[in-house]
Amino acid sequence: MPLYDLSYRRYEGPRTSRLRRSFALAGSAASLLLRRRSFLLLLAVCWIPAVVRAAQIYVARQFPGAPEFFTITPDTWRDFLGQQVRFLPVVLVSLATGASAIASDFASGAFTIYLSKPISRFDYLLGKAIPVAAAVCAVTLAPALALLLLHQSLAPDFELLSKAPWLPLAVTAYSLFLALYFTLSVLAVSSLCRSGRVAGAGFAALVFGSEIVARTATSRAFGARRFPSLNGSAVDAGSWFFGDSGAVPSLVFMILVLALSAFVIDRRTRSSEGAQ
Amino acid sequence: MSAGAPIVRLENVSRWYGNVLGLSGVELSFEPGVIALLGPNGAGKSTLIKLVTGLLRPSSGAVSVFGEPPFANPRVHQRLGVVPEEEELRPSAPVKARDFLVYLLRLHGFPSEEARRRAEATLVEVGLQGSENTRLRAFSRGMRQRFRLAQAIAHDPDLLVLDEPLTGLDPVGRREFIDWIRGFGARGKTVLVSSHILHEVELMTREVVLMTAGRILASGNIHEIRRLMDAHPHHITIATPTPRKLAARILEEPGLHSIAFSEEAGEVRLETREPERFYRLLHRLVLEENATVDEITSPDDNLQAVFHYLVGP
Amino acid sequence: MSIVHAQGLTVRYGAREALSSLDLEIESGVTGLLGPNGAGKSTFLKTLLGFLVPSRGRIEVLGRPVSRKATELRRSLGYFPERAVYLPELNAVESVALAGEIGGLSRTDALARAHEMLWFTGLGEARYRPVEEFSTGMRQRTKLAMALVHDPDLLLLDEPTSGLDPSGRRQMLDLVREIGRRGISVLLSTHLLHDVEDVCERVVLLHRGRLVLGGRLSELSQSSGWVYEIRVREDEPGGFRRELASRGIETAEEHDGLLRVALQEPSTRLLFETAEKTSAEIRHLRRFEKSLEDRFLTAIGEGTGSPMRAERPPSREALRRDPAGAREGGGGSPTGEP
Amino acid sequence: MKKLEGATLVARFSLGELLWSPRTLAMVVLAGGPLVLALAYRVALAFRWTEVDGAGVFAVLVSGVFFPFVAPMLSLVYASGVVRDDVEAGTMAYFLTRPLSRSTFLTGKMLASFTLSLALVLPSLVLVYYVVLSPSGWSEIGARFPNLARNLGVAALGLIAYNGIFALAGTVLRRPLLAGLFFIFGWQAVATFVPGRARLATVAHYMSSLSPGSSSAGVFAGLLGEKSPAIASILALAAIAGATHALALVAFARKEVR
Repeated sequence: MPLYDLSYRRYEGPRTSRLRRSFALAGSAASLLLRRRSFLLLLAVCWIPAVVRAAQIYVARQFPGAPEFFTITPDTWRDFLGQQVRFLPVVLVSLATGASAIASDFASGAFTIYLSKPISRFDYLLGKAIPVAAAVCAVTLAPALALLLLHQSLAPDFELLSKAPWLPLAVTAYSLFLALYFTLSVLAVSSLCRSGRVAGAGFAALVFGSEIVARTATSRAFGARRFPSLNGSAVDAGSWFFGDSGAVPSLVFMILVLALSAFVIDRRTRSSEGAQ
Repeated sequence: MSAGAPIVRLENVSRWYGNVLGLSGVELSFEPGVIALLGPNGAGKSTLIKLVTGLLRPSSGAVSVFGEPPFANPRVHQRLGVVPEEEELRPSAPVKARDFLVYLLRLHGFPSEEARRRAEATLVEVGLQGSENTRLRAFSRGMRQRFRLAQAIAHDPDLLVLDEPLTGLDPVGRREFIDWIRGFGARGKTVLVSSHILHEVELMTREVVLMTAGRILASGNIHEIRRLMDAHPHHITIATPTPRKLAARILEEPGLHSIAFSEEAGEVRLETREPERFYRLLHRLVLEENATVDEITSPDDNLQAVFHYLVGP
Repeated sequence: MSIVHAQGLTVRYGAREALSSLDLEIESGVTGLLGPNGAGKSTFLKTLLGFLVPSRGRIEVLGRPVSRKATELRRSLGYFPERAVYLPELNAVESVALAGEIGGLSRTDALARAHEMLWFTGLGEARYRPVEEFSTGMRQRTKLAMALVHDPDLLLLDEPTSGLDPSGRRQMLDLVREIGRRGISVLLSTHLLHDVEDVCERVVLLHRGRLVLGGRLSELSQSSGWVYEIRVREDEPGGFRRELASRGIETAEEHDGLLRVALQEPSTRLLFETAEKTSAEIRHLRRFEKSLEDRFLTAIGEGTGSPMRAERPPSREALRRDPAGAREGGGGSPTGEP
Repeated sequence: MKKLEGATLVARFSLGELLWSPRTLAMVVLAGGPLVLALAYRVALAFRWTEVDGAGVFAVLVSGVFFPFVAPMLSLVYASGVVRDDVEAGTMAYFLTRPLSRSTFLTGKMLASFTLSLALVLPSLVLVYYVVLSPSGWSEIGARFPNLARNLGVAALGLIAYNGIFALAGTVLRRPLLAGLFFIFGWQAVATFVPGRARLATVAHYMSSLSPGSSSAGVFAGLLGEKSPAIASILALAAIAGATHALALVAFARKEVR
């Protein structure tokens, strides 16, 4: 019977690709989130509007004589997605998933550990972004597509889709754009802080603050027709994906925010590389 | 301070953090000089230090420093210098090293001119000359450690309490500060210093307090403590060209616990319960029987061994 | 075999040169990386990892050039940073397994190795506890497991024994020795020279961004002359030393009653005779070897280089100022708050 | 050292620390926000997009932006850090082992946070006032000066109350920032909307009761129905400020800072 050596052993097995390593990072963050009961509760609450919409679709389909309020048009999906932003589900899930993503890695020094491994800065950021984007999609894309399926299974014909064949595409594109926008902006705030709580507070203050400013600017006293805000523009820009070119200014504002966020993240993670 | 009263006294002091034990029934008092506080991690050293520096209050019992309870007591703090446990010293604002030290000195009541003079002199003392205008945030670990020492000594306290003061310092800095601490103690001041690096503690002082699990295991002179530990026979190693012959002569010695020799290594290793007697024999062997002894070493008679025996491996 | 090869390596922080035209060759095995504060040790490690970009010069690790883009090179490196780091919210196994996955191991392999590494570093019992609750010693072990899990060929250790108590320190050094035996090269950066003497085969000493000393440890610490370290127990302190002086033997006092004695011949009998005459007893006698500390101090210009230096290098004179004068001197003495 | 001298020493140093800390940039943006809006109003006026006069705009900005948002946020960010900032920077142990009473130290810290929030809010108010009213000419600026003065007074009184509340939170709680955000956006927003006495437990209510010419715009519009009498409001704010500052001092004197 041999005596086995239980001390340090060299590893001769296969190595995985870089992309798999990013996914490992994302998977770890995701499993931590899904373990948290409060996060699951938040997701459930964020699905309540979808349930209401489902009821609306059901009524509209089962009772053709229902009031106009129940009518289903492509704009129903635009409004649904817009409401998910306006009434905060999207903001809340991005906060819950993204606020501490980079900040706590700076504070705990995990950032140094990750970068000392064979992944690049981009791989790291990808791993951090995936859970946030996935969470945003979980409260936008997923319910919206589910509603589309529900509608189709209840509808007697393909009237809606033949009138607007681009609808699934528009829903997907708008949702993904929202995911990108909120992911990058919350990660940018996170990368500016050294604590998840401060980052969360900062992001919330940005959202509320820009909202207050925008409301004041559009109030009777100022008479501005439009004023960009973090959330308001994201709601407004939805129209563009559903074929209204009037929403271009909002879209431009969002792209500016995206560019600024990307710049901030790049600067912060670059300078922290050596300083840690 | 009144004559004869100890600088620091702990009377039956216990300290709990919720359910977690910090200190339990500690009786201790310090006279001027350098006292080293030793023990494994979690032994209660930092708790004791925080009690003495007035950052914590005892759960029961009484702590007195210069005859007064130290918690939030300006009269005690006036004469106290501390290197606290927190290693981080990173003000969020870009404060310069000199300005921060001047501020701390002014809190001691020094007028601004004098505070400035002292701050600059002290920064030079600790080897930070040229970095006076550097922001504290930008300090490397070694520089930060020097600054931590500077702020503790700048007001020339009567009692210095140092929690791991040498961490992060390079060998030159370590050597200088060990010398400085010894010199400070020799001036009649009191230093309470905790450290894990035992051979450095040996260079500072022979007075130690050994702690474990929130209790005092032993306190006093290290050689005295070793002598009291009868349960552990003294290990002694003799280097000699004639190990077999020497071993044969020692064999009859009463008190001898075990003996081994190696012709190859040219040494005799033995354990004895009566070291005094053995040393006398060894001298006789050299002088009267012409035995050659090249080296006498006792790995036992140092802090490392005492620590090992008392605290465990 | 050379594992690190630097040529004319210059790294700057702003205007300050942390490494200036460093030429350095590090052989495989366990090597101590020494130097005073600010010598450039941490900078050197960060440059090896590609965190810092040299402004001039070349550096090769394991035969491959380092650059910011050399991501795959880091698969062969394990890094143990100086500061306390952990992966937030994860327990020990999860932390080490994640480190392994990012290091390029598949999920199952990473998990298996994580358990293996935690047993190896002695954290077996605690591996399902959150790292945030760990003591300093346990955190250091977790860090080591995270640095090792993807099986690097070169392990970079930055102050691995910092904050550890004596037994924790010994265990950490045992692990380093064991890792070295398994064919992993180790670069150990530390201020504790005793640690280096314990586990390293070679040392390199940096000072002001340059190499000032390097080589095998055994070659660096050599005896010189018939110098002995001796401790005596005597009833009348100083008598032994005076008697030696009267016999023309030079002595110097170290700390804690330890004397350094330069004999003119190899025999130690003279010492015993002196002891007999002054009714002293020799308790410790040892051929003096130049310690690593002496070599260190000499190399950076702080030591005297002589084994018989009368005193340790003078500390900064100002440290011994007169305190009483200083307080009154500047006018205005501080008063306690009423 | 005299208490007063010690407190001013701490306040002076802390003021410098706060002023140069990274968050000040964000706070300047925050305090400057209304100014940007005021400039936007001038642009709108120049292009004749708006008919509303400067006084109305000033009232909107004060009751819609300054009082409900800028003032409490500034106070929160600075005052909630009176204890935690030093704990997190690792500097607390260095201060607490100095011969200076705890109350003196905290008094200085609170003085610094109050001074800084005041120094950001009041000038911003004055500038906004000038920018929106200058098109109406100097006589109008002069005529409405009592209005500005009163708003400045209300802002100062409100800030000192907020300062006490958030300093107390910072001394007692581990996460003062979250609690403070909840207080501002949760409790105050809700309590001022619902009928009943809940609004009496907010600072915003008394501030808007005291503020002259509140307009119906702004987030806290629901409040306008019932105002508290001026004297009662002043007394209430003073009581809040006094009680919270005193409680913070008492709590800190016994606190073990780890």
